[in-house]
Amino acid sequence: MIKTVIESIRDTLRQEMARDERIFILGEDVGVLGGVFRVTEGLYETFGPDRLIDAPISELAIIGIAIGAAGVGLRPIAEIEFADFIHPAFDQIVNQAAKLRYRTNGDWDCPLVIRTPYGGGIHGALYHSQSIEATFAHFPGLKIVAPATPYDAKGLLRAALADPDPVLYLEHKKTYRSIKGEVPEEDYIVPIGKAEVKRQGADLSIFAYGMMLHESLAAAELLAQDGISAEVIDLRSLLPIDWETIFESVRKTNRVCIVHEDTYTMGLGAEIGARIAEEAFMDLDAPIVRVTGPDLPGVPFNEIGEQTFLPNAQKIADAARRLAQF
Amino acid sequence: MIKTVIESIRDTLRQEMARDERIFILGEDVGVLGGVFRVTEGLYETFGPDRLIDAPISELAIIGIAIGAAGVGLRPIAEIEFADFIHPAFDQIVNQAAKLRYRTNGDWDCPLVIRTPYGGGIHGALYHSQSIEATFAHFPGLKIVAPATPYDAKGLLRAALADPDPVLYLEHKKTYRSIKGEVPEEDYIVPIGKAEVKRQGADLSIFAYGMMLHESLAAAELLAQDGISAEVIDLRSLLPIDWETIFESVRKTNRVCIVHEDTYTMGLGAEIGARIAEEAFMDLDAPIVRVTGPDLPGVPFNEIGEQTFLPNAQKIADAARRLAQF
Amino acid sequence: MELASQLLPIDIETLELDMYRTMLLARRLDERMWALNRQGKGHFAVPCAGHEATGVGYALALDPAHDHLAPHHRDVSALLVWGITPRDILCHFLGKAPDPASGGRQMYAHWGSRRLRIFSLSSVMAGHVPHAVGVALAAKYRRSSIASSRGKGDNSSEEHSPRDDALTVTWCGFGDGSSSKGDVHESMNFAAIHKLPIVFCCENNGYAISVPQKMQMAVENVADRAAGYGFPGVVVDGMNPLAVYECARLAVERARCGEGPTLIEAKVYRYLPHTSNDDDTRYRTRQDVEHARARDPLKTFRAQLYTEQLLNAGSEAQLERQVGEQVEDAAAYALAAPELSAEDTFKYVYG
Amino acid sequence: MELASQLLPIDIETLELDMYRTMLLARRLDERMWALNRQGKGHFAVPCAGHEATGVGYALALDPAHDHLAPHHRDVSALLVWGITPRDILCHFLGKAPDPASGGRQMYAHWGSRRLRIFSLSSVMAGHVPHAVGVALAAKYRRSSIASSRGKGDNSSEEHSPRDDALTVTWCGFGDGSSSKGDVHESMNFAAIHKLPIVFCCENNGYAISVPQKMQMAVENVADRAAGYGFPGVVVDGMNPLAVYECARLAVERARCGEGPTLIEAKVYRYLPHTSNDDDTRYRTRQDVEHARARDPLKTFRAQLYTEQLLNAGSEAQLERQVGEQVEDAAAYALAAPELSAEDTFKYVYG
Ligand SMILES: Cc1ncc(C[n+]2csc(CCOP(=O)(O)OP(=O)(O)O)c2C)c(N)n1
Ligand SMILES: Cc1ncc(C[n+]2csc(CCOP(=O)(O)OP(=O)(O)O)c2C)c(N)n1
Ligand SMILES: [Mg+2]
Ligand SMILES: [Mg+2]
Repeated sequence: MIKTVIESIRDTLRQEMARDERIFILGEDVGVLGGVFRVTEGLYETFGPDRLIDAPISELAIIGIAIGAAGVGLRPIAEIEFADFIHPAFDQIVNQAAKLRYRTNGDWDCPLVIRTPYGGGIHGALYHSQSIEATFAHFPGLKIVAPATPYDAKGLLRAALADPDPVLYLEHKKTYRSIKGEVPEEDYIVPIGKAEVKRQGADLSIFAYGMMLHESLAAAELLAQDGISAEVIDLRSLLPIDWETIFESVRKTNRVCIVHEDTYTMGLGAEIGARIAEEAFMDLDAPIVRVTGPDLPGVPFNEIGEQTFLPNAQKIADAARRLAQF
Repeated sequence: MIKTVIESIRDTLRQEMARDERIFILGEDVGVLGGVFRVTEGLYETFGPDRLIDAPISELAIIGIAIGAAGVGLRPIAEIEFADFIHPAFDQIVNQAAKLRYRTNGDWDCPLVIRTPYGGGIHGALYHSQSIEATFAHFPGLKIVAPATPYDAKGLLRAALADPDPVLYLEHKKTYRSIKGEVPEEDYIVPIGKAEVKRQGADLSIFAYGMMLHESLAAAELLAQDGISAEVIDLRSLLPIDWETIFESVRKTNRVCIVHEDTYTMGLGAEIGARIAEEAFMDLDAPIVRVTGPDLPGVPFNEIGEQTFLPNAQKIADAARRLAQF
Repeated sequence: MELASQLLPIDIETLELDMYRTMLLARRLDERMWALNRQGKGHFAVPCAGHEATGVGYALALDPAHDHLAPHHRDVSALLVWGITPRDILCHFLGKAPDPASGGRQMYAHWGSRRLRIFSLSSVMAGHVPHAVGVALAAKYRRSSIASSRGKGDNSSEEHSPRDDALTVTWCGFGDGSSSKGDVHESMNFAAIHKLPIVFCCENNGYAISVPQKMQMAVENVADRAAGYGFPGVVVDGMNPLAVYECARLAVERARCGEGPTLIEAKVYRYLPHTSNDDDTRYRTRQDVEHARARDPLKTFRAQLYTEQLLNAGSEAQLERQVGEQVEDAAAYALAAPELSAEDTFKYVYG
Repeated sequence: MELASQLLPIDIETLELDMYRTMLLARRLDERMWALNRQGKGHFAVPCAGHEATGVGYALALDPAHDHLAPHHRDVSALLVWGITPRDILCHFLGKAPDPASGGRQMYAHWGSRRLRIFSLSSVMAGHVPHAVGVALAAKYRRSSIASSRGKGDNSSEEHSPRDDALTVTWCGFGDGSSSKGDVHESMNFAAIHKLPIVFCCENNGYAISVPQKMQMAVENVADRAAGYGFPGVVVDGMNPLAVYECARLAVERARCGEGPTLIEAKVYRYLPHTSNDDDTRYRTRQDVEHARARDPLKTFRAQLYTEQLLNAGSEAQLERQVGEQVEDAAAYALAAPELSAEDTFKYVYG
């Protein structure tokens, strides 16, 4: 069935909640309202207030309480209304959830899913546009996924809910309604830790995820018109990253273009670039290229500012063209 | 005069507070006790309770209040007792301090210094050993310095206090009493954004900071015994990083070894490695090497665990030897 | 805006007319922005309708020439008292370059002005509360620490309040929803320990977006929390500007004299959806909203002014005309104002 | 430890002797660890001296077979009641591999045991408070959500409390210092909204390391904050195990019946420095400490047991001998226990 990303997430939540009574959703406006983006629309009517808990504005407590419940065997889904507001819960995520298993020598665990909409492009300005993946990718013990398609939205959500560790499930809010695709009715899982080659190519590799996957695919079309064959890889899983698939592509194309919406310095492209320079150095024929948001404190509200900030197909194609010609 | 790192910080605080009445220190146990590490020892007796404010356990408020005071023209120094406990204030640092100038189009500013002891090696386990620089290096609007010597401790602290922007001043707690050096009495500044070549070398470049600078210098001695000439560079300033000095060294040695105590994935070595692979690629004769803490959620308390975690001169020398032979 | 009543002693009639005029202007601006948003101009509106009496009541109780604001996002009426103009507001709303709060960088309702001592707001609920405490700490610090050594060093950034022994006061507004955040707890606790010159004001409109008060807290009054920190907590009818004014004056005076914080809880109602992205029909009935209209300060205070013969059909029509002109001028100005340029987007990361 | 008194109805004499024996064991373990630390064995000691009566009082008021603990770091006596052994404690102290809390990974006083339902502690003050609320939420959730559909699906992880209609209770301890953190505010507020089966206990020893209560808060009692959340707050003499026990029983019963949280504030004193790294002579006089010795539960409760003829010179000597043997056994065991290995250092990052 063809669904949008938001429909795929919603339907998967519904199915999994029906199947597993240990799952509940805790977050601001998730119940009666059905979420500010309507991801949880209709679930309250089915599952009631015990399983869709409208939380006060207490991000720290939302995550901390979910950690406690996960520790004793429930399967909480903590929703942070916008990724930009996950920071008050930073301590709970990185000092508690990510470290619980390790610090107890494997005695306790934390099977927690944190869902949150991230990314720009909807006039959300500095505080409704942030990309948070790179910040959290620094913390062993956590896992991070960022589906770009309705298919992966389901498969990765099911994988996250089945995972014994805390998983940050990032929903690019621009994809919610703009990206449609086939979503099989049957059960399947997209394993955490596996990237996917979305488009085969010979001349260079573009590594992207989230909304930037779609911009990268559009860029590959533009490049094809110029006779440049770009391989496009959807990372999907950002912690851990599928290095195998990345290195395989580098061995083939010998040219690397990393794309993300997040700022340049210490964005996820830093780790990808460094790791390639460390482990696939001999396969490189050209400097690594990163196409990212600029090093600014945030995405401006004004549309010109916003478009100036965000990478897009054109900007990616321009950089990739220079890379191909190197 | 020969001083330890801790004496240098303490004396500089005293001098600057005497000179500028806008400076005050806000933090847990900074007053009567003189700090859990005694950094502020004796200052309470001189400057009194208005300027050494013993705060309740409220990291969020310590930073947030300092932001407010900085905004209206004071020069607060917010002390976080251990870097590991900065996370409850994460939102205030990255969403508020780092963004205040940009979000107001330059109208407001935030001349705030956040001092905090970080790093391992004193049996502090998961929560008294953390390295936090990489996490914060992702946020434009912030600056980060990490002096490794008593000289730089003074020069960078004075630079931080004179800076119009929020500066995270990281004190490696292992250096406090173990590292001694000359500290001139007269006023000087070590500019934020400038690295320093600590040892000239021809065969490879080691980039380090904090306690790992000293381990790297010791490694360079070991390497010299094997006839390998290592250049050792103290980054000192971690945001912004002095790319000029880095690239110059890479042009000379063509081999890069990045050292930090922080975990591997998304540690600061990621940005350094990626940037070199991007902008100094043609100067590289070998893959980039990172010698770092392993991807574990924390440093264990047990000494064997702690030593297993931490890089040291031996581990650095081993990796550098392999790099030199590549 | 001229507000004769800001000068003490207060002429009650002038005060009431000032209040009404400002509330009316805030309401009409609100309506104009909502309409613009529905026409596809301005991506984001944050209505203030229902909060006007609180804003005007407290702002008039402060000293806009010296005191500091860290306002709630719905405090348009207070900002008008404080010196923010309708043009400023519309430029901010449309994200245009002359927006004094952010130069078009922030979404609407993220107030700020260094010149006017309005501490910049982010979107993070309650994130500004510790800043307000820091501003209040600075006021006390300056008096105790710097004032004690006048003549020494650089005092250029120092401020003087009109009475030499008095402290500048910081007003910190936030919503019922925001009161749940740890920021508020840590801030109030600190302000209490140091008896800082600050007034906390919770504008309780009963909702955090869709989440009703009973899902946000198990108590009826946020004000009851003040006792746990060691300062007074007061509940006031936030739909009555005079009641807010009086209550605020007491709290401000207390703060000014160094007696420490007060928590005022103003019971208000939000007549429109949370923002232009919200659909409030999903979580409250139209009857509820209509029922609350009985308390609408624009209605009740107008009736009072009629009764007191401070307003009549003629003067009201004139007032509406004046206000309407201000609103149209502001809209026209802002619509024609320049956008943030690509070049300027890169400015002001560091100083 | 056998604690006959854990079975209801309570035999008061057995209870008192249990309490004293456990407090004594906690104190002697404390002393042994302090001595070891001063000999250079064990890098980090966290004294419990002064907190023993509170720990033993509350632990005996709970049901160690079903209830959950998220203890304060000084709750050695409670942990002994709960099933943590002296050997466990010493292995944890020395960071040895058999340490059940962390396998030698965490510093001392970072308690935890999944088997015993003791939620793992980090060093982050108050960071465990929301976890405790989450555990309490799970208890209520299981009853309302899963219990309502018994037979369906996988209920393997489900728990049953002894009384079918009763809730398992979570006890959450923290210090006066920790009460300042936003975590506590957000947690208490949430627990109140949902009437969760939890008891919050602030063990107020008057200091957060060196920072005295008056620099931490402007109120006398942390318990006074409970009213602001909508549940009872009680102050109890934390040096009197029976007083704590009674007060805890009421709160536990309230929680068990679904009536929601209670905040108990136990007034205690910490006789030793904050930790082995602290020098308390810098912030409190020896007279202050000596003065507080008058309240020492090991002294006052011992006197009470003598008066009640539950203890005499002979039985006391026997008790000291037994306790001393336990302590020496634990120390010998832990000193000889294996270290964390380099290989094991890499385990348990993910499941
Ligand atoms: C920390 C944080 N969490 C969530 C949000 C999303 N959000 C924006 S406004 C709002 C409700 C605010 O409610 P309240 O404080 O009562 O103010 P009101 O808008 O009702 O006047 C929420 C949840 C946010 N901005 N910040
Ligand atoms: C968030 C945080 N900030 C600071 C510290 C450092 N620290 C460790 S214990 C402590 C004092 C704790 O005081 P309290 O809660 O009263 O417990 P007590 O040790 O007095 O029993 C502090 C400040 C910490 N562990 N966590
Ligand atoms: Mg509200
Ligand atoms: Mg204490």
